[in-house]
Amino acid sequence: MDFSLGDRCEELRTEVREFLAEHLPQETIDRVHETGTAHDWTFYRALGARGWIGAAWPKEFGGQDRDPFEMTALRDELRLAGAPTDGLGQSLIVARTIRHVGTEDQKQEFLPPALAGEIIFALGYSEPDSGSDVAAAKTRATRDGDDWVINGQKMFTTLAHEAAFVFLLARTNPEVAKHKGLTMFLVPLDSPGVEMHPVHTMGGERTNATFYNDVRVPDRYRVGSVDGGWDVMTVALTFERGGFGLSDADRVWQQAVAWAKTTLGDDGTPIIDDPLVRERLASMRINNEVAKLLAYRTSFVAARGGLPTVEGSMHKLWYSESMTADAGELLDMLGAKGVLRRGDGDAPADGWIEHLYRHAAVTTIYGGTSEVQRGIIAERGLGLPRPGR
Amino acid sequence: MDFSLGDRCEELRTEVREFLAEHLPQETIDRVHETGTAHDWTFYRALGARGWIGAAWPKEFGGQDRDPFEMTALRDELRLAGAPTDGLGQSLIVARTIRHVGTEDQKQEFLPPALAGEIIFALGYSEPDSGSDVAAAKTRATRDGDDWVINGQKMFTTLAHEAAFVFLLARTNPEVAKHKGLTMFLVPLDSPGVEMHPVHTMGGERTNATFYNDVRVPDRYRVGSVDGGWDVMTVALTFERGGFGLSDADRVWQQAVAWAKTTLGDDGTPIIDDPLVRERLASMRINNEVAKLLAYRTSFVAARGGLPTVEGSMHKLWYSESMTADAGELLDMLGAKGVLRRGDGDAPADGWIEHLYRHAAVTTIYGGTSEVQRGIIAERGLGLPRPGR
Amino acid sequence: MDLDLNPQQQDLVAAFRAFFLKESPPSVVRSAEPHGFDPSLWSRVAQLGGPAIGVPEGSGGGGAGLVDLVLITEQLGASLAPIPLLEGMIAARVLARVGDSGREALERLTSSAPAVATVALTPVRDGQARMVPAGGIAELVVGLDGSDLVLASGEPPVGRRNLGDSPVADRSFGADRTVLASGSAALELHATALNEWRTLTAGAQAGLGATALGLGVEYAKQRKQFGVPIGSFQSIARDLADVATAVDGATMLAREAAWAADVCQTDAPALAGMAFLFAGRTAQKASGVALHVHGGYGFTLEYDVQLYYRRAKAWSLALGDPRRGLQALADVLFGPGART
Amino acid sequence: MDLDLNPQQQDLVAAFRAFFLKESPPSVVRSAEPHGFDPSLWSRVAQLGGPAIGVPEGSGGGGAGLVDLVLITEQLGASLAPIPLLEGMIAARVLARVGDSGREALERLTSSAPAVATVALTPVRDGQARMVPAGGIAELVVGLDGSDLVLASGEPPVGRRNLGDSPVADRSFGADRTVLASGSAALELHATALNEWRTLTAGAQAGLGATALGLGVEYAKQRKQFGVPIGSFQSIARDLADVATAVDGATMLAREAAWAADVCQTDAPALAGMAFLFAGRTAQKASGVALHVHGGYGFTLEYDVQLYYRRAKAWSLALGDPRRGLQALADVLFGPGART
Repeated sequence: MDFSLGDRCEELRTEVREFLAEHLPQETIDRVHETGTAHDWTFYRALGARGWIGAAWPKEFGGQDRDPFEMTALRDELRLAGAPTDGLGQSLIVARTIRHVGTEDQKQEFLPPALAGEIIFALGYSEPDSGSDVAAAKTRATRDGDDWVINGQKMFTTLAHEAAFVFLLARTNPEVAKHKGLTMFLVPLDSPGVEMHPVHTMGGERTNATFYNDVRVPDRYRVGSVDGGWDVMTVALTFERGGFGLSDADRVWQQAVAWAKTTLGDDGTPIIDDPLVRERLASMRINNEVAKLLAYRTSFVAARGGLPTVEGSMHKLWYSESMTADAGELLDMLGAKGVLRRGDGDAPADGWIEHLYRHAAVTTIYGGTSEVQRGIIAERGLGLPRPGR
Repeated sequence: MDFSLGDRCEELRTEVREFLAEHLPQETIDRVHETGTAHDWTFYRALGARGWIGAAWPKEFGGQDRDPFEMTALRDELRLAGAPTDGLGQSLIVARTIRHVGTEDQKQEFLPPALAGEIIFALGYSEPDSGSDVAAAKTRATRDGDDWVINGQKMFTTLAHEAAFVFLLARTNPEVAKHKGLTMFLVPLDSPGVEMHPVHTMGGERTNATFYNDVRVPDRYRVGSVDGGWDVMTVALTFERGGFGLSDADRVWQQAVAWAKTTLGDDGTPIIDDPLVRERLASMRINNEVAKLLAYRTSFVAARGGLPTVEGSMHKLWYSESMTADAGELLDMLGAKGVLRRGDGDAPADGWIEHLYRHAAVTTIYGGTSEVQRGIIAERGLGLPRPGR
Repeated sequence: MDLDLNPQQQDLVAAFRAFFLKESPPSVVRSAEPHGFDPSLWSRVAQLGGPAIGVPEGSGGGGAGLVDLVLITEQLGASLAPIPLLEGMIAARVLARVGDSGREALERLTSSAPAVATVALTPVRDGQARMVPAGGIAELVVGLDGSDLVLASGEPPVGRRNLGDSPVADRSFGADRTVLASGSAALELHATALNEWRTLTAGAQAGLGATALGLGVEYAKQRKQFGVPIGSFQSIARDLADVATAVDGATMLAREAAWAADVCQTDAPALAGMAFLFAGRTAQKASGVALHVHGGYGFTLEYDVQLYYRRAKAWSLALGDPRRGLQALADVLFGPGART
Repeated sequence: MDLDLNPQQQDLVAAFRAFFLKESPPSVVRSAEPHGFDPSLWSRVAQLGGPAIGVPEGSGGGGAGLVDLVLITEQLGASLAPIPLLEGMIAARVLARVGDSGREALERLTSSAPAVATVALTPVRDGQARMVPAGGIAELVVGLDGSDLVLASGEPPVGRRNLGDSPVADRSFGADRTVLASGSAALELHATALNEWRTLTAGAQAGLGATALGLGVEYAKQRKQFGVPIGSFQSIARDLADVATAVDGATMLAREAAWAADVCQTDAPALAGMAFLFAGRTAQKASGVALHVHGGYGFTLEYDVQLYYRRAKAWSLALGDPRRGLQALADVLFGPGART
């Protein structure tokens, strides 16, 4: 039994920290925070140049063949530094899916620029009327010669304003059961007929609503077989849930501890000496350790060649729910000044706790709601019967 | 707006306290605790002689015509003193049901001795295979001349070993939908063919499993119409949920506060000075106040002539769930010695907190589980659609 | 016991409800962000009584008791109306209680174009009151400085950006301050003001919780997934049922605290503390559940539920860590603790 | 990283699992109530190593590390076996560490008929150690008295009736005590013993939680209401899914704490505290949910789930209020706090 990530990981951590010191200036973090766009091209290209976008990929794709533990260490460091990783995360989901089910042509066209950090992908699953019930997508793709013509609307197309392609779930056969008439496409976001509107969130993130009016996509941009989109989605969703490492919860915990150790309270004593502060920080530390272990297990199962479906759901459920609860506790612990936003000089921990409070709850929704995760755990993990609904 | 119970209630409270000082010796409380039978004939007959079993009943039945607020005050005082009230509670449910749907003969036969404290009733709803789904009862009653012949089994027939009759839900027509083939009977517990086995619980309470083998019951002991048992049940269940006042949670809170004020901790200071103790007691006090208000509202709606279905469910849900959680918190607050049982001289608060911990969780089950209460609130209170399941 | 509103109270609730529904829909709340104040709405609320509604009629006010005021703040919380009515009510009642020293200031609150006034919740230190609710818009600020209850007036500073988009700011108590009362009277006046603030805020949070619950329930009925309304999923319905129970409890507890103060029950201070803490927790839970029920949409600024989610938390923090609030409640219930 | 058990560990787990399944079914647990000790089971567990299994081979023990021991206590907790194996393991490791002064006592633990030994968790005061786990059955008790680590031996008093039906009792450290170590060495030995106790108890609670979860899941699959298994109700399935997640987390955290101690990671003491607190909370939650899933039956003494529900709470209280445990953890994480 060994809970350490190992020496190679520790070396990698050091490299990543050095890289971040050079390529992630405070201005980038601030700009990401202000715009709500968790992607920065300069940083991303540097990451690509270093070979770390494809760090886990086989050498044949230009990757570094790093194991899941190294990937965990890499991602941990990026998260702890507050690096923008939405573009990275989304693109890897799509790239890995292309690698598994794409054509040779698709692999050659998309994978090199994706791993080099030249392009990123957006995810086009959710629609106004289909969220958890993603298979109910109404966006239509109809065949027209060598092309497909796409009409419909997607919600929460995060980074569509920066991405080259959206990985789009479309209905190609409305006559069959809803899971059986879906097909996946890579739709160039500069195609005629694509429109997008920014959607701003409580957490300060920017996402988009995207609209598709007679958008023509060549058949070679279809991923997987016609009407085989659900299987492709299943692969992609597993990638989405698995492989988290340390999360924002760890970053903010560390920021909170550093702040509490270096700041005096109203009574002139260090804030870290306050039992109510100590209790909350100790309690969150436990939750974060559990989240870390559940994440490590997900990586471990993947490293052993397994598909960590239940394990990934457990991690996602735990980290999002405990982070949401802990964000509320940490904010309480700050008292009246806790509400101050980043930018106000008095904001405790530079406002990161207040920001986490606005941000955390959304993590219980995206990538599969907590209800969806619990359903996976109950049915596939515990073997409980599927509910009527 | 007026949240006080009023002067008449305060006068009644004083009377009840005097009564309890005379008629509820510590030996009775101890015996109830040891046997798990929350009924004492001496005490109960004294209560009947005082006219308080039928306190809320019209004068024509020998009652005192007291309003729901006086009843709340009366019940509060009984609970706070730790008086045994299971027999009272069960019997009033049955008596009120008889009063609403019984025949004149039934009223004359059952109500006077019930209100005088000469007999009590047991409730025979649950069966091994039907708890929340009480309408799925399998116990059969078949007509034979002027009699019914009963065969089956009931679970959780509390006080069957003290009661004269069990108010029994039986299937009289297996051919129709489950709610439509049920009939209620009053079955004398000394009938040939009735057997019972004691069932002991974690909370120290004794209940029973009762068995019915060719038990003959005259038709005049049928309550309500043949196959009309579900409507009778609905009336009885509403009585079961409504009209709680202060609960064990208040009694134990007061016992805990008294103990914390009069006991020194390991460091030689009064336990009530410990912030962790203060926080738990203050927090539980809030929950108890909310429970009280939800109970008062139930009485208030009843006093105005309404049927407080949703209000009763809210109270039952809140008090049972918050009491269960608070029992755990109070036990934590006691530390290592908290686990000691009543009887050990070191047991904090005479072991009543430890006892509450074992007892409280069952209140989230009986009288309708928390899931059932939430269903009533969601559907009838909020108008949410009925779930598939 | 009587849990019903009397006819005058029913009229009062109806008037404020209608006013806020018409004059302060979510669009008004949103457009007052981030500074949390709509001056035009403020000038119009005066027609319903304004901040002096809870001041005795003999002092030029509306003569309303705390129960009446809590019914109003329930509606205020339900609508999130961006006006400092709650703060003004508290300030006006303090000014009316101090007598002569507050008369001039009180007149500015009983006028048909009432000034914005507030009370600093925490004592003034080194001439500063921190994080004063409505401190970013109030011309008049009552505060406790040592054993003096003082009034500062003057141009408000710019409010500080915060989670609840409310006009909170620090305020100086400089040379131009007026002493309203001193000694134990001052301490008692401030303590009473704080308990009234707790009670009225409890009402506002209960109202906020009720609206948030309503948004959640409505969405759960409309929104379909897997072919059925999501409100028919037990895990959604269960959370909403828990919230409904807590919201009803919080509403009654706020009213009970107000009633207890109106009739001078000895447990009124304890009830004020309980009501504030429970309503704050309930509002957070209600808006949190409603937010979650809305799925991804709940987080978008276009939906209303996030307005409630943010304010529920921010309002509950105005007096500091709620866990310290439990200790303060314990002090009322059990006497001050030696070890705190 | 390697989260798998190695072949020896797999064998160890299989051996203890088989032993407890066969020798300590719930009927044995129940018949050992209320005193919580089955002497015959104790004599038979010696064949698997007994309390000295975690003592170095050179000292006559089994040479197992803390990871191995935590795998054993997982099985102990899973079965609720009424034997003082966990306490004995801790005592044996202390005695092995003190060297000569503990040799004689240690020999009684490495024998084929091992004595019952335990460690008092809280310091001896006025010659008394309070609420000693297994204090009602142990012949040997290690305790910290001032700055001496001492050993008391003698006839155990009758155990005290308690929630967990465990053989807890107060123990006197009178004239016949032996000093095992003194000064900082004594303090350190006791602190290490406490952290090992935390870690092994975390394993036991994780095992308890896993069994309780299994009881709940099994019942939810079998029990039908409204024509379907109750496990198909979302509100039941949801709670069980949350519990499954926490139980997996608690199991890994206990193992991580043991591993960290075995390889002398500097964060081992923090992990021991985290593991103990989290596993205690998880075991309570798991058994609480499982109890509720069982409906009225869960509360009857005939069903097994109540055995788990009561012990989960009782075990988590052995070191005192878990909230104080969080403060102790904070001391490890942040250094001692000045205000506690």
